[in-house]
Order: sequence, then C-alpha cells, then structure tokens
Amino acid sequence: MNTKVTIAGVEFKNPVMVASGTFGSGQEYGEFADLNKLGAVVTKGVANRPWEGNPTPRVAETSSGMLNAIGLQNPGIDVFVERDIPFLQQYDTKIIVNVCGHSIEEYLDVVERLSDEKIDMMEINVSCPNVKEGGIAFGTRPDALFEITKEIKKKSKQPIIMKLSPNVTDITEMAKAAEAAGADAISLINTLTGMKIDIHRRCFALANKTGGLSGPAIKPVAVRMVYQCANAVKIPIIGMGGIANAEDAIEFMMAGASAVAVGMMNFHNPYATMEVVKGIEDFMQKEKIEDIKDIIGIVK
Amino acid sequence: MNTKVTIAGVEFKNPVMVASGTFGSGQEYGEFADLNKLGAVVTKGVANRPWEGNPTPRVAETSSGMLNAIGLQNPGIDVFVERDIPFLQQYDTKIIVNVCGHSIEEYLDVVERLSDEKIDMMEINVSCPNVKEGGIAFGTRPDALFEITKEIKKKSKQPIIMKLSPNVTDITEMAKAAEAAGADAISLINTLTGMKIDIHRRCFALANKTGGLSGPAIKPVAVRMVYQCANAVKIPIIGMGGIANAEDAIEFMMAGASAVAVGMMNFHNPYATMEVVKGIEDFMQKEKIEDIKDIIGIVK
Amino acid sequence: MSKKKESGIVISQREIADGIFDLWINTDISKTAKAGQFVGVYPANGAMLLPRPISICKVDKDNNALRLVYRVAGKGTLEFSFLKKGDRIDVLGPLGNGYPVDKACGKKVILMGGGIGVPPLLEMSRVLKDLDDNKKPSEVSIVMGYRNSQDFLADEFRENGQFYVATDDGSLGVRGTVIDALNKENIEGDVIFACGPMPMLRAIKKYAGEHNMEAYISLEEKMACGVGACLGCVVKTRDVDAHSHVKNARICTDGPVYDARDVEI
Amino acid sequence: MSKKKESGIVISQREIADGIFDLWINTDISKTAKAGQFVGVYPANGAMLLPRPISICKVDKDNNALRLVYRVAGKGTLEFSFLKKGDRIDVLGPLGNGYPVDKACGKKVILMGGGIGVPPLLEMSRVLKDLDDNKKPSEVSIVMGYRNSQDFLADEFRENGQFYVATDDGSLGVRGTVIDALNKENIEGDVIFACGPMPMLRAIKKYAGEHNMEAYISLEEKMACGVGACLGCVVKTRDVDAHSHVKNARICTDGPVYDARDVEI
Ligand SMILES: Cc1cc2nc3c(=O)[nH]c(=O)nc-3n(C[C@H](O)[C@H](O)[C@H](O)COP(=O)(O)OP(=O)(O)OC[C@H]3O[C@@H](n4cnc5c(N)ncnc54)[C@H](O)[C@@H]3O)c2cc1C
Ligand SMILES: Cc1cc2nc3c(=O)[nH]c(=O)nc-3n(C[C@H](O)[C@H](O)[C@H](O)COP(=O)(O)OP(=O)(O)OC[C@H]3O[C@@H](n4cnc5c(N)ncnc54)[C@H](O)[C@@H]3O)c2cc1C
Ligand SMILES: Cc1cc2nc3c(=O)[nH]c(=O)nc-3n(C[C@H](O)[C@H](O)[C@H](O)COP(=O)(O)O)c2cc1C
Ligand SMILES: Cc1cc2nc3c(=O)[nH]c(=O)nc-3n(C[C@H](O)[C@H](O)[C@H](O)COP(=O)(O)O)c2cc1C
Ligand code: FES
Ligand code: FES
Repeated sequence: MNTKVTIAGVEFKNPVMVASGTFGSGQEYGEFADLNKLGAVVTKGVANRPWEGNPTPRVAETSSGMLNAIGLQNPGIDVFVERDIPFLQQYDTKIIVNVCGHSIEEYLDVVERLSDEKIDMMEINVSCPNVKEGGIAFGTRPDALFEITKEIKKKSKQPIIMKLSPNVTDITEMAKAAEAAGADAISLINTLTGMKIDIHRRCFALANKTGGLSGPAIKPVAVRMVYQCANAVKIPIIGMGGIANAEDAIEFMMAGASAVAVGMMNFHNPYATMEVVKGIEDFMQKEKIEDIKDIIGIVK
Repeated sequence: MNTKVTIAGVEFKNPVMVASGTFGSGQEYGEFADLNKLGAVVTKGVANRPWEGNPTPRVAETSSGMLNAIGLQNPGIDVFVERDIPFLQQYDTKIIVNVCGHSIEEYLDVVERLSDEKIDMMEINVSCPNVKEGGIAFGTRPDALFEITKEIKKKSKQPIIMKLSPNVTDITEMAKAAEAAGADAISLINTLTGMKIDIHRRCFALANKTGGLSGPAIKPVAVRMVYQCANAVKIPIIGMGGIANAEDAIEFMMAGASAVAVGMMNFHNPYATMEVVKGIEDFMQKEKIEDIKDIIGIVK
Repeated sequence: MSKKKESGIVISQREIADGIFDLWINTDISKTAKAGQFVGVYPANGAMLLPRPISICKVDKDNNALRLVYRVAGKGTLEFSFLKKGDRIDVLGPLGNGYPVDKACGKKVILMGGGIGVPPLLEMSRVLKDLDDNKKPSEVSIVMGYRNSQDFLADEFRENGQFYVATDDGSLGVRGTVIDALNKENIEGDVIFACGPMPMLRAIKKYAGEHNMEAYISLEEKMACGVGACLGCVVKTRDVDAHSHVKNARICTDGPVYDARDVEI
Repeated sequence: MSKKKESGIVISQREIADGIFDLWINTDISKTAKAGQFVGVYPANGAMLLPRPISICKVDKDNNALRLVYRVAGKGTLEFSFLKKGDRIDVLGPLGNGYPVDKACGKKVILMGGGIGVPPLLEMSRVLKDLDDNKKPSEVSIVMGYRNSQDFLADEFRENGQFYVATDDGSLGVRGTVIDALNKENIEGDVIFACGPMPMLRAIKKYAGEHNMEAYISLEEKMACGVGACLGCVVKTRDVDAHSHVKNARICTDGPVYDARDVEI
C-alpha cells in the first residue's frame, strides 16, 4: 500500500498536512499528534519582521465553523529561522513555510531569507492586505497574483505553493495566473470573508469587524474550487477547508487534490491529523486501493 | 411598537419574508405558518415558460447547511399568473415574485407579464446561467448586471429588487451597478456555489455536480456582504443566508438590512418564520425598541 | 391530514437485526398517519439540519404511538440508534400520500418489500386485514426479501397473510429476489403494493406490466423540505404533472406511492 | 503536565444558584490538574466546534474527578446544563499555567473572586490550606463578590479561611465590589490571587499597585484552540513576550494567570 505523494519533486510520506496558522509551529500539538507521522507541517505565516496582529476578540464561533482575525501575528523571520525551523527539523516530516507580507518587497525579503534554509517548500499566502494597492489582497486579482508569483519564483530555491483565496468570482482564473507565472503548486482554500454581530452588545464579534471563515461550514465551497482548479491547471493542488476526518480528506483527493491539510478542526479534535492518516490507510485497505495516487481526481 | 418597514414605497407589516425557492408559493407551508403574519411571501423563481429543472439527486445535506441544484424547475408564467398569484392574494401579506431567465429577453417576457398583475414587487434572480454568455451568470459581472437591471426597470411597473450572487470578488461593485441602473432594492445573498462527493460511490452527491450552498453555514458570509453593501449603496437591502431565528434576523438588520428572509431553515423548522416574527417583537419589547427601523444598520 | 412538527417521546427502541432498529415514538402524528406515509425525523445534532424520511411501520392510535423501523445508513440514523426510552426526538409528519387501500377491495393482493423497504408493508398488511369485509381484498400474499436469515418483522407479517420470503444468500425461502419468489412459488394476484430498492421496483413495474397487474410502488429520493416546497425530491412522470406543469412529481407530497405506470424509473 | 482530550463521564450535576451549575466529571485530566488551570469542554452539538474554557473549581485525585462550576451564558453552556449522571462529555486539558502557589509562602494572602470568577479560587483556597507548614501562607482572607444573596460555594470557602462577601445589591456582606469589601473590612495582605470580570481585575491591578502588593489575576479571552496554536486569545503585555516576540501573550498557555504588572488590561 503506497500512501506517498509527490508534489513538485518533494515526496511526502502521506498526503496529510496541517493548514497554516492552525498548528502553530508544530510544538503546540506535539502532545497530541506525532509530527513524524504527518506528510508535512505547514507553519503559521511569517513576515520579514514581527507583526503584532489584530486586537482581540480575534476568534468567534459560527455554525460548523469559526471566524478568525488573528491579523497574522508572527515573530518575524529572524526568530522563525532560529527557533521554529530547527524545532521542525527534529522530525521526519516535510517543512512548508507559509509566507506573508504587505508588499512584494516584504514577501521577497522572507523568501530570500528562507531560500538557504533547510525547508522543503514555501506556501505564499496572498490573502494579506497589499498596502500599496489600498489593502486589496494580492489573491483577488489575477494580474497581481501573476506578478507576485513571478517575482517570488525568481528568488526562491524551493518549490513554491501559491495559496489561493476563495473570495473571488472565478477561482480558475487565479489558478491559471499562478500556473502561468511558474507556481509549482497551489493550495486552496484560504478562508471566506465573514462577519458576526453580537446583537445584545450591538457590536462586532471580532475587533477587526470581518474575519476569515473556516471549518466544515465551508467544505462544499472548498471541494468545488479544488475540483474546478484540478480541471483548469496541471500543477498539483493541496486541498483544505473543513477537513475533519479521513472521509473529508478523501473527498478532496477525489475532487483533484494531491494532498490535503487539516485546519480549524485541529481545535475541535487535536488528534484529527492522526485520525486522518490512519483513516486513509483503513479506507485504502477496505477499498483495495494500492496507491493513494489512484484516487486523485477520480470523480470527474 | 412599530414593526413596519418600507422598501421602495411598499409597506411591509414586518420585516420577515421567505427566501425564494424555499417556500413554494406559500401553499406548502400553509399548515405551519400563517401567511397573514408574514411581511411578504417571495415566490419560487418563475420563467417565461415551464422549466424541467435538473435531474435528481437535487439536494444534499452539508454541515449546518445544504446544497441544492433544483435547476429552477417552474411551471412557467402562465400557470403562475393563473394559480399562484390568486392563491397569495387571499392573504394579507405582500407578494414578491422571483423571476428567472436564460437571456435578457426571457426575463423581460416575465417582467412584462407581471407588470399588470397585482403583485407588490419583483425580485430578479441574476444567478441563472446566461445562455448567450456561455452560461456565465448575469450576477457575476457588474456590466451585465447593470444592463439587465436597466432593461427590466424600463418594463416593470412594480419596484424591482435585484438579488445578488455572493460568488463574486467584490459584492459592493455589484450592489453599486444595480443601484446605478435604477434598482429599487437589492436582496442578498443567493447561494454560494459548492460541491459534495460521495466517496463510497465515487460520484457527485448532486446530479448537477455543483449546487448552491445555503443555511447557517453561510450566515457569516451573508452578514458581511449585507454590511458591505449597506455601506456602499443607499437603496434598501433584504438580507438572507442561514436565518434560523429572531437573533439571526436582528443580526442582519443591525448589519444594515431593512428586511430579512428565511430560507432553508424553513426545512429544518417549518414554524421558523412565525418564530422570527414573534421573536423580533419580544426582542423589541425587552430592549425597549420602539421602532424596528431604529436598529437597521446600527452596528457600524 | 394536517402535518405538524412535534417533539415526540421515545417509548422504546431495540435492534432487531444487524444495524436495523425498531423505534416506538409517542407522538400526535399517529392520530392521522396512514400506511405508506412517512415522517421526517430530525437529528439533534445542529450540524444536520434536514429531516430523515422514515416510513411508518405501524400506527397505534390507542397509545398515540408510531413505530419506525430503520437501518443505520449514515450519521443521522446512527444518532437515532442511540435514542433511549424517554428521550425527545423531533418528528415532522405525516408526510406523503400513503398506499391506496381502496385499490385492494375484492382483489388478490401481493405485498412486496425488499430490504429496508419491508417495514411500511407491515402497517399495510395490518390495515388490509382489519378492513371491513366489503372492502377487504380477496387474498393477501406477502413476499418479503432479505439479505440473509435476519428476517426482521417476518413473524408479524405471518399474522396478516400468506407469507413468503426470499433471501440474497438463500438462507431462508427462495434464493434470489422477491420476483424470483413470485415465480418459484406461483404467487398470483391482481394488485401489488411494494417498497424497496430501485432495481426491485423497476422489476416489479416490468413484471406488473407484463402480467397485466396494477402495482403501487413507494419511491425514494433525497429530500430537503418533505412538504413539497423545495422541489428537491422529484421523479420523472409519464404525463405532465398537474402541480409542476412539467413531467416531474414531488415524491414527498404526490408520492411516495405511485401507480408504477405513472412514473419513469 | 501532559494535555489530553478525553471523553469524561458525568458523576453528578446540580444547579447551585440561578443559572449556575455544579458539575463533577470523571476524567484522567484530574491527575495533573492544578488550581487556576482550566479545561476546554466540548458541546456535543456538531454545529458548535470550539471547546468552552471552564476553570477548575476542585480536583479530587482520589476519585479521578474534576469539578466545574459554570454559568449558562450561551448555547454551549446551555447544552452542558442538561448533562446527567452517566453522560459522556469531551474535555481537553489541563490547560494554562494555574496560580503560582509558591508566591503565597509565608505571606498574607487575599483570594478575590467575582461572579463566575469565584469557582477557581475554591480549589486555590483548598490548595493553600493543605500546603506543608513551611510553604503555607501566614494568613488567608477570602473575599468573594456576588450579584445577590445567592452566594454559591460560600460555605465551602468558609472552611478554608476568613471569608468576606460583597454583593451588588447589598443583600449579604458589604454592598458593592470586592474592593469595597477590602476597604470596609480593613482586609490587609501581601499578595492577591484573583479571578473575575475585567473591571474587577483592573481595579485589583490598580489597588495592588497603589498598595505595593503582588496580584495574580486570571484573564479571559475568546479562545479557539486552547493550546497556544491559533494566537486567538492574546493579551497585551508590558514587555515583549518571549514566545511571540511581540507584546502579546497567549492567555491559554502563558496564562490565564498573570502577574498583574505584566499585562495591559
Ligand atoms: C419516503 C422514504 C421513506 C423511507 N423509509 C425508510 C425506512 O422506513 N427505513 C429506513 O431505514 N430508511 C428509510 N428511508 C431511507 C432513509 O431516509 C435514509 O436511510 C436516511 O435518510 C439516511 O440518513 P443518514 O443521516 O443516516 O445518512 P446520510 O447519508 O448521512 O444522510 C445524508 C443526507 O442524505 C439523505 N439520505 C441518505 N440516504 C437517503 C435515502 N436512501 N433516501 C432519502 N434520503 C437519503 C438524508 O436524509 C440526509 O439528508 C426512506 C427514504 C424515503 C425517501
Ligand atoms: C480561562 C477561562 C476560564 C473560564 N472559566 C469559567 C468558569 O469557571 N465558569 C464559567 O461559567 N465560565 C468560565 N469562563 C467563561 C466561559 O468560557 C464562557 O462563559 C463560555 O465559553 C460560554 O460558552 P457558551 O457556548 O455558553 O456561550 P456562547 O456565547 O454561545 O459562546 C460562543 C463562543 O464564544 C466563546 N465565549 C463566550 N463567552 C466567553 C467568555 N466569557 N470567555 C471566553 N470565551 C467565551 C465560547 O467559548 C464559544 O466559543 C472562562 C473563560 C476563560 C477564558
Ligand atoms: C486561526 C487561523 C489562522 C490562520 N492563519 C493562516 C496563516 O497564517 N496563513 C495562511 O495562509 N492561512 C491561515 N489560515 C487559513 C487556514 O490555513 C486554512 O486555509 C483555512 O482555515 C481553511 O481550512 P480549515 O477550514 O480546515 O481551517 C488560518 C486559519 C485559522 C482558522
Ligand atoms: C431549495 C432552494 C431553492 C432555491 N430557489 C431559488 C430561486 O428559485 N430563486 C432565487 O432567487 N433563489 C433561490 N434560492 C436561494 C434562496 O432564496 C436564498 O437566497 C439562499 O438559500 C440563502 O438563504 P438561506 O441560507 O436562508 O437558505 C433557493 C434556495 C434553496 C435552498
Ligand atoms: S423534499 Fe422538498 S419538495 Fe419534496
Ligand atoms: S486559544 Fe489558541 S492560542 Fe490561545
């Protein structure tokens, strides 16, 4: 039984990763999940210098999901390189570093710093507000996405995953722009923009007013977008959005994802990643699937 | 205590409506809800001739929501005018007829037929596939939305509500296009496009592959869009997306909606509309709100 | 025939075959429920919002009780399987049209059920048995199909007519389908009332057509509202449907029981 | 201090004041739980996915049991209020740092709790009482604030130190806040351990600063993971935090208990 998948030349022991920002830098879930058993750890987004993030409240529960407006708080690339990468290197898993910035320059700063580090891939979060474009995210315009992808590809020594925002009219345009600019893979979906109001206090549930919606609530949107992109581009796709168990992971793979990531459901079930890894194996055994790659995009 | 709201000169006894397609033409829920107590009944979409709709399965449950791909099955405007409008006229409630079509001409056909009928408003569903533009919905491009709104406004004698699709990068552009073309109000949100795969049968859960996601799962997206539009246009907004109870309805109103509609939660609780009407009154009493209009857009 | 959504109270529940549960609920819906109708049962889990359509297996008007027999098929029915005496469970109903009992009058009737389509025919067999003499069928044959020797409800059927059984594995009765049983056991009749998986219903439609019999079959489709509002649960019809004005009828309201000739399955 | 998520079993539950519930759960988390720590309690309803942080009110290691006292504040706690003996309930913990018991050694200690901040101080008062003599505080004053005469847990506090009470409506003890009680009753001390609503904690921080006392306060914030991964639950800190490298600390892991001087509240 083969559970290995290869993305842009990087071989993962299985297709199960964690979604950026939901697993810290691996350490926090060390008591629940054996990092050695994960296909990859995807880190919280890191910027060229420390970011304070947003005021609290930063999180709010919604039906079968949650909103977050962490604001990409992070300790900056210096600390990250000194502390978080060495921590992850202790484990037999791949390391994917999620990168954020307010301008192309800030992204490139981080990408350059990471280029000589022993990490396996970078995932570029293009949902950050682009300060030069008045806060519009890089991830909502194909031309902006093309531009930033091209620049990053020039500097990076590791393969690049462009992480797409679902807050767009046509996700395939974004996927095609990333592919055309040389992205090695795409991951999707990032969070849907949402809002919650506390009617008794007459205020927003999040200090930031809006936040990113994640969890099982958004899974149908995520599966649809993975399917659409799988039919629009040739580069591999890492699927995420509400994955809670092996069935969900397999659903994304059947829709066309080569790998999957568990996000907010880690908060619901800290053992979720381990259960997904095990559950995929059980499913393969039961359905007599020799190679996990055989189910990628099987539903057409 | 005043629960009346006025939209484009039409006075509703309260802000509680039903979402198109979830309440038949009123008759089906007559055993559960007293139509006389509703602000308005919004009918299932009607086209210029009967539509067969999609093959089954047409519905699938998702976490805190559902997907539907009914495909706008409807008996056509002739039957509608003869049977459904007279039925609704028996009740002391406003009648809003939801209109669909595959081309501007098809929409105009229906609008003209309805212009001399005793209905209070029309709601134009621009999420239907536009056959001339290769199936792209009218509701995903501001120029197309402007165009269709303008044409409809020329023909219609009743005020027009343009119903916006959430599957867009920037909902405020759509709202502004509708307003600029003369729409009297907008309603939002229609469903988010989603997909579900049955991993055991290795097939799509819906015969149509994709479907529209509705229910509490999408409420945060809907509230966000209502808030954004309320800050972008001056025309009134009818808010919907996952409303299950009075708290949800009030949340939409505080975000900027002048009225609200209960959609798929009718399926969960056939008494939902009645409970929302009653619950809003209870809330007003408890919080000493004299006029429901005072809470519209109160959270800024 | 007024529908309502009610919080019923579990009277009892037990597993009567592997994964098949026999649930009695105290609910006023029993007052108007008829054979062949169904109810929508709501999971308590707030992430599962749609009612699960479950056929009525028995109505006990004296005790204000409904009996449902269901198979654990997914998350909703799994939740139901944990219900214990005294628990509350939300139920919507009665839904659908039910079997046309009057078609049995004076006829040789065959009741045919397969798998989890067996339960609704138990109530039907009881209703036929309890009819006034001038409305009774002349004969009732009951042919039920099971996977294996777990012939749930068989003993109760035996009280209501001549009982035949077919099993997939041949462990009881005729090996094969209920149609095989008809042939092997030379069961004859004028009218069939049936419920079961689609291949079985298709075979019955064909068989009835060939043998010049009437057949009333209970169909399944994914449902959302259960009351005819969403148009989720349609079946293709031979003729244009009076309500929809297209060749689609709503199984939840116009059905689930149809004259087999009227539907394209 | 290993965290785990476990399916605990309800030992008992009762309502000890209007909307305030006293819940005992059988769980291995009790083995390592300490005063001032909390657990994340998961609603069973699948639409509510995040754990509810609830402080540990008592640890009974002998019986492998944890006691939680909580107020019904919304849908999750409402669900918990229906739990009955024998029910299963998922719990994550122990979470957070707990009160720094060693700071009490030889000192005059004041325990201050307000509203639903009262419960965690019960375990703290028990721990202080049971300390070895060489680690014990020299004096323990317990000052609890309630809305009204429903002074839940008061009798148990009385067993563990000199007990004072303040009520909003003046129905018991001093009318006013716990700070009013300090002043009116001339309660003195070196170190405060506190939990309660933010205005109370701010007042305590100020009071302790003015009176040159140490104060360890337990903070609340909306949480998602409870284990330090999501950065949802931060509090502004005076200095740059060692983990985050910005002036934000995670209440769920670095807290909930902080030296009042270290946090900007
Ligand atoms: C008119 C009618 C009568 C029925 N009577 C019975 C009965 O007496 N006993 C019995 O065991 N089963 C019966 N079924 C099938 C039963 O409704 C499904 O097994 C049940 O809904 C599965 O729910 P779940 O949550 O366990 O499965 P899941 O697969 O988790 O359900 C997901 C969604 O799909 C729907 N769904 C899944 N399977 C079916 C199905 N076969 N038909 C319709 N909807 C489905 C569910 O209602 C739910 O909305 C009947 C179905 C219909 C339409
Ligand atoms: C460290 C800590 C210890 C606590 N200890 C106790 C205790 O011992 N007893 C007690 O009654 N309450 C305690 N609380 C508050 C308790 O967590 C909330 O009252 C509870 O989460 C409300 O959940 P709900 O589903 O009923 O409310 P809802 O408002 O429906 O909850 C919605 C979401 O907001 C979160 N939330 C709501 N209120 C709070 C709050 N005050 N703090 C943090 N999250 C909140 C919920 O966890 C949930 O994710 C504590 C909070 C924290 C942070
Ligand atoms: C608390 C939180 C923090 C997140 N932080 C990041 C981040 O730093 N970078 C990023 O690309 N995505 C971030 N995400 C998005 C997730 O990686 C993921 O794309 C999204 O949550 C959908 O997956 P899920 O539904 O499984 O959570 C964050 C999500 C959550 C819930
Ligand atoms: C079964 C179903 C049928 C629908 N049919 C229509 C329709 O005919 N016209 C339309 O404009 N919207 C239609 N909608 C969308 C709803 O009116 C509503 O905009 C959407 O479902 C979001 O609200 P909800 O989450 O409360 O259901 C339909 C939705 C459902 C669930
Ligand atoms: S389930 Fe809605 S029409 Fe039948
Ligand atoms: S709740 Fe996630 S870091 Fe504290």
